[in-house]
Amino acid sequence: MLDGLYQEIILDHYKHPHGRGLREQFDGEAHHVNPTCGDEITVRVNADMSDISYDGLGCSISQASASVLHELLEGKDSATIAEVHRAFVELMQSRGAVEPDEDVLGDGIAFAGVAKFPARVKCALLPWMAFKDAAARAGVEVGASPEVKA
Amino acid sequence: MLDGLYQEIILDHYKHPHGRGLREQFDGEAHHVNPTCGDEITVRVNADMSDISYDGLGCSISQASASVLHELLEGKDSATIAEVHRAFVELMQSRGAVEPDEDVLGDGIAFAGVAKFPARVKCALLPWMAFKDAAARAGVEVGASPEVKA
Amino acid sequence: MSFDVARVRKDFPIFEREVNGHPLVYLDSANTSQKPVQVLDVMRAHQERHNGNVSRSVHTLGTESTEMYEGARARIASFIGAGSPDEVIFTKNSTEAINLVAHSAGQFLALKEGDEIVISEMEHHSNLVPWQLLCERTGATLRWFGITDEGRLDESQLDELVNERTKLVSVAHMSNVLGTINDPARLVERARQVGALVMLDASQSVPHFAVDVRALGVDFIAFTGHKMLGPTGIGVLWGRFGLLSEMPPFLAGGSMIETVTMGKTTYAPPPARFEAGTPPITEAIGLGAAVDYLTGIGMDEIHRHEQEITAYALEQLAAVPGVRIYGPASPVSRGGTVSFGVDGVHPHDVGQVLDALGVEVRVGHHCARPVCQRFSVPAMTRASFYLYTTTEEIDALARGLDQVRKVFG
Amino acid sequence: MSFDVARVRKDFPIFEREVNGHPLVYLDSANTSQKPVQVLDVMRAHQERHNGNVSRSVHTLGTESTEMYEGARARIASFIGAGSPDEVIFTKNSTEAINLVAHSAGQFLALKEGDEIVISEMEHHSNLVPWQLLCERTGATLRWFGITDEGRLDESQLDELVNERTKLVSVAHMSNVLGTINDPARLVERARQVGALVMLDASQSVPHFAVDVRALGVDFIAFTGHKMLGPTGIGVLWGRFGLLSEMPPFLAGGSMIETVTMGKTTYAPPPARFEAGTPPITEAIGLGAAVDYLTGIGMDEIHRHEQEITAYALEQLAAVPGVRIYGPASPVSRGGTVSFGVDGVHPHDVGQVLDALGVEVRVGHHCARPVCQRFSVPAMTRASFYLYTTTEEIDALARGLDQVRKVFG
Ligand SMILES: Cc1ncc(COP(=O)(O)O)c(C=O)c1O
Ligand SMILES: Cc1ncc(COP(=O)(O)O)c(C=O)c1O
Repeated sequence: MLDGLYQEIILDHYKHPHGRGLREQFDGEAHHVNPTCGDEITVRVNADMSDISYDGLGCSISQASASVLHELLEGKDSATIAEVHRAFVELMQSRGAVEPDEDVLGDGIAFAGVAKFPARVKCALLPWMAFKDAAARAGVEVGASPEVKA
Repeated sequence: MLDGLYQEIILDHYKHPHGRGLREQFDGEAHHVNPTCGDEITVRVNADMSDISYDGLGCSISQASASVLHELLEGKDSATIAEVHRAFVELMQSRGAVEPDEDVLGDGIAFAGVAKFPARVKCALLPWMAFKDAAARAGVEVGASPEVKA
Repeated sequence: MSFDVARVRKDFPIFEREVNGHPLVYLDSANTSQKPVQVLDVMRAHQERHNGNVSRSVHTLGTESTEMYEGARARIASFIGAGSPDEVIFTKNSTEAINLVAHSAGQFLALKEGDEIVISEMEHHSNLVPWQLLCERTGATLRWFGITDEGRLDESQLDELVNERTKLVSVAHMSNVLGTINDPARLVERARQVGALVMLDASQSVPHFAVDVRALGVDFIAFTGHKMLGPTGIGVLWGRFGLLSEMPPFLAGGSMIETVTMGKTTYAPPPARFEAGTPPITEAIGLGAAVDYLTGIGMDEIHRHEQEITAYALEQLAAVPGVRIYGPASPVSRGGTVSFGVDGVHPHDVGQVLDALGVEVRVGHHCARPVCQRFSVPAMTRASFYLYTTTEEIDALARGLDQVRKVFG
Repeated sequence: MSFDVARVRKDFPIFEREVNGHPLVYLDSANTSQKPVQVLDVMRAHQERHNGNVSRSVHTLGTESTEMYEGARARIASFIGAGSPDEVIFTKNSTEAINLVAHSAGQFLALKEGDEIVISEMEHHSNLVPWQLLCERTGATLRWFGITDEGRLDESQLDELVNERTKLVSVAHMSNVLGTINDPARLVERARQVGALVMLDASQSVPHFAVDVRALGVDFIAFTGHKMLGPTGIGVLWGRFGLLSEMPPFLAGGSMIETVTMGKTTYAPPPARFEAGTPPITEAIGLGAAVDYLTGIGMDEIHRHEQEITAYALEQLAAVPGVRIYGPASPVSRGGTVSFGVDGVHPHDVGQVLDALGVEVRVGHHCARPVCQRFSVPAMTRASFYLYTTTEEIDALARGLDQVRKVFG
């Protein structure tokens, strides 16, 4: 039961996060909080997405999700970013009904199991929603993802 | 079932009330309202209880009760008034467990059946509570009757 | 399948009981409705198998409870045609929903002396006293529509009553005393011209006929679970999301916050912002089940049935000597709530004699004292119907009134 | 008869179910408690046989319902040692009860700039945010007691904190995070010296040990039905009658009035003044049944059992490597609520692994974010106990924590 949630890939990203730590040069920043559990994340981006940095406090799912986001989106063009972002949000809101595409989501496919745990979906989405806001503040629209409830 | 409530005596007092109509000379007056049904009564008394007058809008029980009150208390000395008042209130709050004393309560014994209808007890008591307040305002303490809830 | 009142009644366990030796004739649904076994079973299942607090835990019971609670919200939202479940706020009853608006929208509108709130003379106290208090707090003025002799909302002064000083209009969608159904169309149009908000007290309408908040074009509606086959302890405020998201919180506490420090708190978006503390979880789930039940039968079927019963009741009552009906005399634009007087007999006494025969009607001012004053009576007797009411029950009422006249003749 | 936890558990249908293939181990009673069949049966009987609205009708169903509702009020009053049932006001939860005081007593005290309200850092958001808002509305200042490193209320600054500017003090009787039980004696004494009112948030105390409002000497307490074997949707405000009878209404509407005209309303005496609209009738009756059940077992028995379980849990948790307990380390003056951290593992993950083993604990800030900040953590894991908790369940928790350390080792 737990295996579906805590995939090795997720635990790896949690224990060895990619690109963690805020950098001083950025065009947009967003700070998001999960009001039920108190988890927090700050995401900073450059307008050209050459740099995505983040820091936060949170559970394995939200931390691993931030690490995967960094890996998938940093340095990508805006079409790719929009596609990946949409695919990840869709996967998380699917309740397990969507088969993830590894070509698009890479390590993100490990989160397919999380979609079956409604209480954890918001953990996984926290960095992605913060990223979207940070990007918007840097002048980049990531696309109209469906509304996510806290 | 209804017979217990609507005794002939009560219907008689309702149809032919004693002493009804407000008089201009009085030492104390009180206006009481039953908030659930909107019934109202005004009672006026002289300090020596030689005159008790009243007027109001209400159901058969409250109107008959006012008529009986008038009959039982007008012109009585304060000890008698206190005794009758106490006996009537006690009867009404007895839920039918008290055997009324005709020597004290006269026609008031017809209200024994009302005590078994919790929703109507406050109808029967409305004039008695208004009387107590009016008497207090005329300087006569009728005694510490138990609190009555609207 | 066509509407079958006998089949419907089988779902309501209370109809098996007797009152004072007579079969129960329940004609007090405008006060509170009876509850079908389908609603009670869903509530019991929640309490016995899935009970956990909502939106606060990752554990299985909490997750199940949250899904049932949020599922109920979603079904109630679609029942009233809301744009999104986030527009549905759970309260404990209609009264709290209206008070919420009186406080929160009152603050949002920054009311002050010179501003006006408009209600009507046919309001339930719950859609009257909160506005009186709001006016006391802010210095705004309370104004109201009158009632015509036929028991209709008197809109003849509409343009004068609703003017550029008006900030909010709140009226009953259906009167709980007169049975009148108010069409808010002209009122809404006028309110839009002057920029006022419109609230409908839908406590008596949502239970009885299809209500679509978007078609109505209003800003808020309030209704209450116990009048629509649901449990006590649950009500709903629906509001336009754009408006709700601008409004400050009313009750404060757990679950309505975004982040809290001792010095400063920020608030969650609606609906959470307006649901402080542990909500009536089982009760919301019960109301969801009630909505499923009503939808299963069909609100149009229910309305048609009630129209038939009402027409029959108006006829039967008109035939009883000494009976005077308050409110519209025909079933057009009126619901299944009929208030009346019996010449020379106080409503308390009418109700008492009827109860002795197992016929349960309400007597008094029905929490709408100004309506009684409008018709110069201290109290009225009211018979009110629902999907389970039969013509035989109306006959029992009419027979009971004969008995009333006999006792007090 | 002595306390028998196995017998008690038989009354709770939910313990028959499994969670994720394991027997349910419910360690989240501080969040919401489970409900015995005795409570559910009384509620069902009310809904199926006696359902009618209260205090509004002369009919038999209404009278029966009113007697059950008022009977519950009377039994709850004697459960907490109230002077009279009229001191017991039904609300929908603790949160509403506290908001009621923040609005109504706030208005009664005519708060203004310079006045002070005192709370503590260990408050649930429901006993914090309403006072923040009251201070915002009135210009009064919010001040608070700190928490010692042991998780106790820091009363060292009592005389400075509670001073002649203080108008009201409101603190938790028992912390929902740390488990600390606060003795209000010194605080009450000091408050009396300066003429301040005292409210206790008894949400976590009334369910777990005998509380006597007169012995405590406070002015108000709030508690909530769903944490004490009762249903959701019901809470209680207790207040001294003399005070309640001076206070203005909060929510307004049906049933709280004396007489109403369009221009002016007068209000009923307490408790009706504070119970606008149709109250949570079935829920109040359910809470009455819960109080009967608790009384039947005995609050002292329950407290003794919880003390044993708590001592055992503190021992077992202290023995798990990497576990840090927040709050008093011994069972003295603390209740059966134990919050802790597991080194290097986020509470969300602790809770998730435990849930997979059927062990239901709460994780997060527990609606008391300042407590987490005080101990410099974003969240905690909390296990909380009740009369039905067994030592075997504590063992399951300890085993679960070994599993947590394995997954995240
Ligand atoms: C100490 C304390 N106060 C207040 C509350 C609020 O209770 P409710 O959510 O039932 O209003 C709770 C529980 O949530 C609590 O533990
Ligand atoms: C028209 C109307 N508005 C408001 C209410 C108040 O509903 P509740 O008592 O459930 O708050 C009622 C019923 O009592 C009503 O009939």
